[in-house]
Amino acid sequence: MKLGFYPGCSLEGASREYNESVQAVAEKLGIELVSIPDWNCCGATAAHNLDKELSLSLPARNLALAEEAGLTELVVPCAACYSRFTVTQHELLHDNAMHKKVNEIIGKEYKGTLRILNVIQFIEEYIIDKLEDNMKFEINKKVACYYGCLLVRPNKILNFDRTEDPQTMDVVMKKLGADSIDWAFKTECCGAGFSVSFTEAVGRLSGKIIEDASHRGAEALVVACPMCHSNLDMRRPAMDKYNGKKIDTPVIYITQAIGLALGIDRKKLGLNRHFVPVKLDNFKPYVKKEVVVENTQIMEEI
Amino acid sequence: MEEIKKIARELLAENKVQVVLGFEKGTANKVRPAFFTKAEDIDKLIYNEACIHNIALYLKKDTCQHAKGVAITATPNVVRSILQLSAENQITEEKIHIIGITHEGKCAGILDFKAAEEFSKTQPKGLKPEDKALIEKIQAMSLEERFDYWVEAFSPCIKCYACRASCPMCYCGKCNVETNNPQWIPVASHKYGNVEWHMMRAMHLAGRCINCGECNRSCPVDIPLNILSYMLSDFVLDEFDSEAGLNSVFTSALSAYTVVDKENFIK
Amino acid sequence: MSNPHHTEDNSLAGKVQKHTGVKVSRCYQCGKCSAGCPVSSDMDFPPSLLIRKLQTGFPKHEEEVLRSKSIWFCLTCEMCIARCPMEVDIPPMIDYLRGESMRLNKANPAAKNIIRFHKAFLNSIQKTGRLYEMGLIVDYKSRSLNMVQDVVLAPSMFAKGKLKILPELIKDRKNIKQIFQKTLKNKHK
Amino acid sequence: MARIGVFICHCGENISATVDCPKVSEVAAKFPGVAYSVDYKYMCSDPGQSLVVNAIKEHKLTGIVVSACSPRMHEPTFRRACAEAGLNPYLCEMANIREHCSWVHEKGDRTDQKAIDVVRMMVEKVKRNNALMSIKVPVTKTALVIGGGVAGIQAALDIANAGHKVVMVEREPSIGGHMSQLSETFPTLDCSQCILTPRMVEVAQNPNITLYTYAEVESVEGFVGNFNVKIRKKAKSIDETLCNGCGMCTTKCPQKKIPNEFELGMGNRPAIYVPFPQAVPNVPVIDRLNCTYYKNGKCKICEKFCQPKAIRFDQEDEIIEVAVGAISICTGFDVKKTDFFPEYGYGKHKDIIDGLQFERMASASGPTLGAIRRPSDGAEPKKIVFVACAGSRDPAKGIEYCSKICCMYTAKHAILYKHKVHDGTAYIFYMDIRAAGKNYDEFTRRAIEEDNAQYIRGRVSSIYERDGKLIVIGTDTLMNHETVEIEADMVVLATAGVANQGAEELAQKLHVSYDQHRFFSEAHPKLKPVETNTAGIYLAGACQSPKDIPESVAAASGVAGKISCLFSSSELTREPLIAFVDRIAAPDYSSCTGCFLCQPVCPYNAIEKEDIKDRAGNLIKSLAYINPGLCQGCGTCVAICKSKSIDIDGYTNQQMYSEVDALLNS
Repeated sequence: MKLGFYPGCSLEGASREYNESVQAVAEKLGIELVSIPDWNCCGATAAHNLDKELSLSLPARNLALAEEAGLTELVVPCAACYSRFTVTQHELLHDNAMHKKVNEIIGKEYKGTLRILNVIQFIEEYIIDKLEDNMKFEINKKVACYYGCLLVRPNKILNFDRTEDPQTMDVVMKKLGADSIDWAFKTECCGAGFSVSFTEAVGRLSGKIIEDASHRGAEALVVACPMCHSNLDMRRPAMDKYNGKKIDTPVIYITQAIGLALGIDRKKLGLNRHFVPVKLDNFKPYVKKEVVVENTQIMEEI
Repeated sequence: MEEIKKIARELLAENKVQVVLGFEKGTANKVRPAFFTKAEDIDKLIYNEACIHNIALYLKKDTCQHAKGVAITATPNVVRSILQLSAENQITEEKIHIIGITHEGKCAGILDFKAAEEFSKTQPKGLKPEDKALIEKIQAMSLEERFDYWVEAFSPCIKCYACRASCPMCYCGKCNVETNNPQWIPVASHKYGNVEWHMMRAMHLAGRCINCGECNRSCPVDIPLNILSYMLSDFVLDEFDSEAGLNSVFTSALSAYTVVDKENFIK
Repeated sequence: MSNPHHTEDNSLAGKVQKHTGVKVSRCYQCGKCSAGCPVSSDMDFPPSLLIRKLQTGFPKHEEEVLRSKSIWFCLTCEMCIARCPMEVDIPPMIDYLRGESMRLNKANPAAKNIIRFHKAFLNSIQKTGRLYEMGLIVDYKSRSLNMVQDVVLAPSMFAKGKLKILPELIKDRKNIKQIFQKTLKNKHK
Repeated sequence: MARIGVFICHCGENISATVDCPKVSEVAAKFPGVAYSVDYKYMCSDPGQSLVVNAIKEHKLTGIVVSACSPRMHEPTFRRACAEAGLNPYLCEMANIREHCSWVHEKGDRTDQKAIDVVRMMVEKVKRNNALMSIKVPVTKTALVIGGGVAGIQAALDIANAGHKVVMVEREPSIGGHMSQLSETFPTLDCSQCILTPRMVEVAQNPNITLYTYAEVESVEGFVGNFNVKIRKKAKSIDETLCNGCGMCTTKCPQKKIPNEFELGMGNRPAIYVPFPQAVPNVPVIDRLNCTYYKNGKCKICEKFCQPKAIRFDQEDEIIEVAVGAISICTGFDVKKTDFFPEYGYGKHKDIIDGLQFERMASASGPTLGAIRRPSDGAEPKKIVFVACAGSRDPAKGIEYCSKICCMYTAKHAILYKHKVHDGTAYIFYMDIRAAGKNYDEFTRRAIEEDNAQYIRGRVSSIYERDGKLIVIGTDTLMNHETVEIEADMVVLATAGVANQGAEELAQKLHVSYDQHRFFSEAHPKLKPVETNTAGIYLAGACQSPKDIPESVAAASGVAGKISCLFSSSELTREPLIAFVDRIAAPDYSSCTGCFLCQPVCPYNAIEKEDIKDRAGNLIKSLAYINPGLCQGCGTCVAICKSKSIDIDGYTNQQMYSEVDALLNS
């Protein structure tokens, strides 16, 4: 099985363990991820903060390239890139004039045929059914699933889950045997792009998130966004300063969690690259059984 | 074929029907609609690819109106017409014996209305490639262009009313066009008078036309009337999720309200 | 849609509506956006107050908006619009206000680091097609003259394989340059 | 040969200042068929009317056009004048040259021309008018009241006390509605139950009222004065004639843990139950979904203990048919539940409750006997947050209207809370305090000044739970839009008042219109506030829009007045401007094809099937027939009829066409 893949800059650099874990899991389950040839940066926060057309053109170039390469589905693990891509697709498909203009700017023909998947949609569609047969361990830990902003908002465009209390990641984690807790900061912002330019704000925002999770007994935070991860993982000193105490709850990517359950080597999953050491171990060997996922009921009711 | 004849013969012999409506051989290798009232005449009953005419039309004519039972050799278009006529209270199930003929020309046996509904839903509805091309061409036009196209298309009309005469859904005893006090539609055939007549007819058929194409076939000046009604049916299907000729009970899109109807134009 | 009975609205609010479709008059000042905004405490005017200032249309207030810290501190986390009962789409409005603020040279001094970072970021993309984190940090530091901050992080990031020394270059850099020429460069010369 | 009279009114200067009336009269005199034309200062005055009467007699007029104001006011006046002169009143038409000309145009030739054209159109129309007779329909002097809340109770009692019969249908096992759930009522703080219960008992005891509880309207047919209603009386599994209301069954029922609807889930009830102690009638019902016997086929303990032997496990739903002359819809409202709020946790925090739940909690007969307690652990909340406009005025959530009652009941809640928890603090997040009403603003001032309610102007963005406390994050827009964070013990959401469940279906059964929020629509927002568009069907209470008790009661009395008027004579006179299907000679009998596409479009169910048979009784043809008692003359059937077989008296196709013709050919 072949799927289009857009790693994005972070996954090639500061968050390469995310890329590594996505690749490792895909490889283990026989999914081939094909990168968009000659992809460029999506422009992230900087572009749309300064210029709308630029913020649409940069992602549009990638999407056009993906279409040229004959891809129909595109996996975009970085939540920020995913958000930029989806918003771009939405805007261009709903604004003919802008669509024409952007095509002219990028010098390519973007048609809008791609289906863009974030990592959770990717997991739901291509991974979750294969877990049962491939799981080696149960992640028998208490975890807090953290969604952040970009996966769930703007809800009108992304249409993700329940806006205020999303469940999809929790469902995946429960499937992996984890106890995913109910907590208050699932969709609060971590400080995102202010990591470098306004670190105190990140310290405060991320600080509140990590504090609430650890206060409720989470042994790890599970994320699906490299920005959330780098803020929560690397900005620990600023957070500890804000909280007035040291909190060493690790932050892992959901793909790393899956990798652990599949018994993939920790190094291959990039767990050694984290600033806050990931001490999670002593997993229970997995025995195939009926997994009762209570939250699916909530999901069905929506 | 033999099966069709056998059924028809039996129905007549047992006096379940007084007339069998079908086709017989016509002159010059053509076929023509025929009414069989005696079992022994059934030998003349034929069905072949040439039998494309929508003979459901005759169900509303005197011969059939006065019979207690009528059997009809019914291709998918005829079946759809029968169902729509039933939905509009023009015929009753007790009276009509449908001898179904599939689009491949195979006998489907006697269909009660329930079976006919199923039959109607499962039989394919084909558009000819040239029709498709024309529809696409028209759809690509702006509204103004479209209007001009149709005005032009109607201009050769000579108001012979063959479209009306051949349409099974045009069963009104007294057509609107014949009402002269007030005179809604001008009698003479001139450019806009033609438009008025065809527009009215199209509106009257909206949501009721089963797209048999008889209007187009009968038109001596080849106006693509079937395209007009097809596009209208398509629109009704899109807007109201309703299609003519699938139900024997009333489902008319344009005069029935359902909770799921789009109301954005009111609210 | 603008009201055909009205003459063109030249106020800042009018421009916001024209360029982003966001109608500030819809806001009834419930303040739910400000309550949910993660950075409202960093802002001089929380989102709802920012809108209030646009609503009055007084030149003094419009000036305050364009010179505010608020528009730069917005994280575009979209919490405001997610919860706004009147569906006033604040993030695109703020994007527009930032553009105006830059264009008119009114950007708040407190935002200089943020703007520098954004510029450094785009600079990096423009040159290489992708983000070159090491370059970005160096560029940003030299722009902000804040050499100490984050110097602590860099070595350990490097040790963990998170920083690359050399930038990755995409092939069609001409295309990227062209995109920048036709958008950003075109307007902010 | 037509002899039409044209009467041009100056309406003082209202018309004549703009329109040259003598000129119009002069031109009109030359229209074909016009026998007489005159202008006069006030045509509606006594001398004006005499002018009309005399002209009709003198010139032997066959029809008249009064060219004056809108027909709404004075058409009846001139019809009466016609009748006095011996001319059929429906041979009179009005040409509106005031609202359509003088009031909307400037003086000038073009305005005069328009006035002339308008008169010409009406002359052409009236030439084709037919003499019509008004329609008389009998009236059944029984009213149906749907819903037994405070509005229904008031309407039923007022109508019954006027001497008419009333049938009341209530969906729940007891009447009383939401008002019976309330603790105290604003702005007087008198006990809701204490003022309502006597009225409920009155309903049960009034000999003119037949009460069906645990019952719903199944179908409604007919028309004003003559409705046929089918009522489904759901099986209570009790013989009501035998039950003495001793309550033994309810105490013995082993099923005790069913969430009590009346207590909004804050208390439990058995499977055989009376919703609340003051219920009317005081007869229990068996909730078959939860009863052990219906589930497992075993138990029947209630039957064992029932002394009068009133339990009937095999009872079935009963359909009751009643004939009524008028219907009052009093089905009330519902409130949005707390799970409507994603940002407040989708209803998963037990200590976030809605306003109605707080009412039960504050009620002396409620689950806590009037004590304010946290549902999660029963502790007394020391800090309580009330959130007004929770869901109301929130287009994003689909409810853009103001629920109207919340400002007042929230102030009341804060007062009640303070009366019960003296050392507690009540915070109220609000957007505006809408306290328009007698003694209403004084009441909210009392909450603020006397009972120290802390009003904070701003909305709450989110609420989350931490260590047993509810963290409420809001803003204070009066304080520089600063974020306000309150660690509360309990939160009460003043959730939006919404249309009752099933309102849409009921509206469709009754053929009355409703708005996009499923509230029933009144016929006119100002002048017909308690009527629906369907004659004989009225509205009272919160089924129309959120209303408080005094408003509901006032509307109910209004309905009772309307219905009593309707019942004051045994016959109704109706205008004969109704649709009819043409009839022609055999063999066609009518141009109607009997397709009955007109049937579903008729909003009044007025179209029936008429069979034409030969002498031997064989069916020749089925035709549409329009019931003159039901038809309101809306004309929808005329529009849908393909063969143009339907027409409306007074507005026939011929008349309309000739009007247009007159305009185009002028």
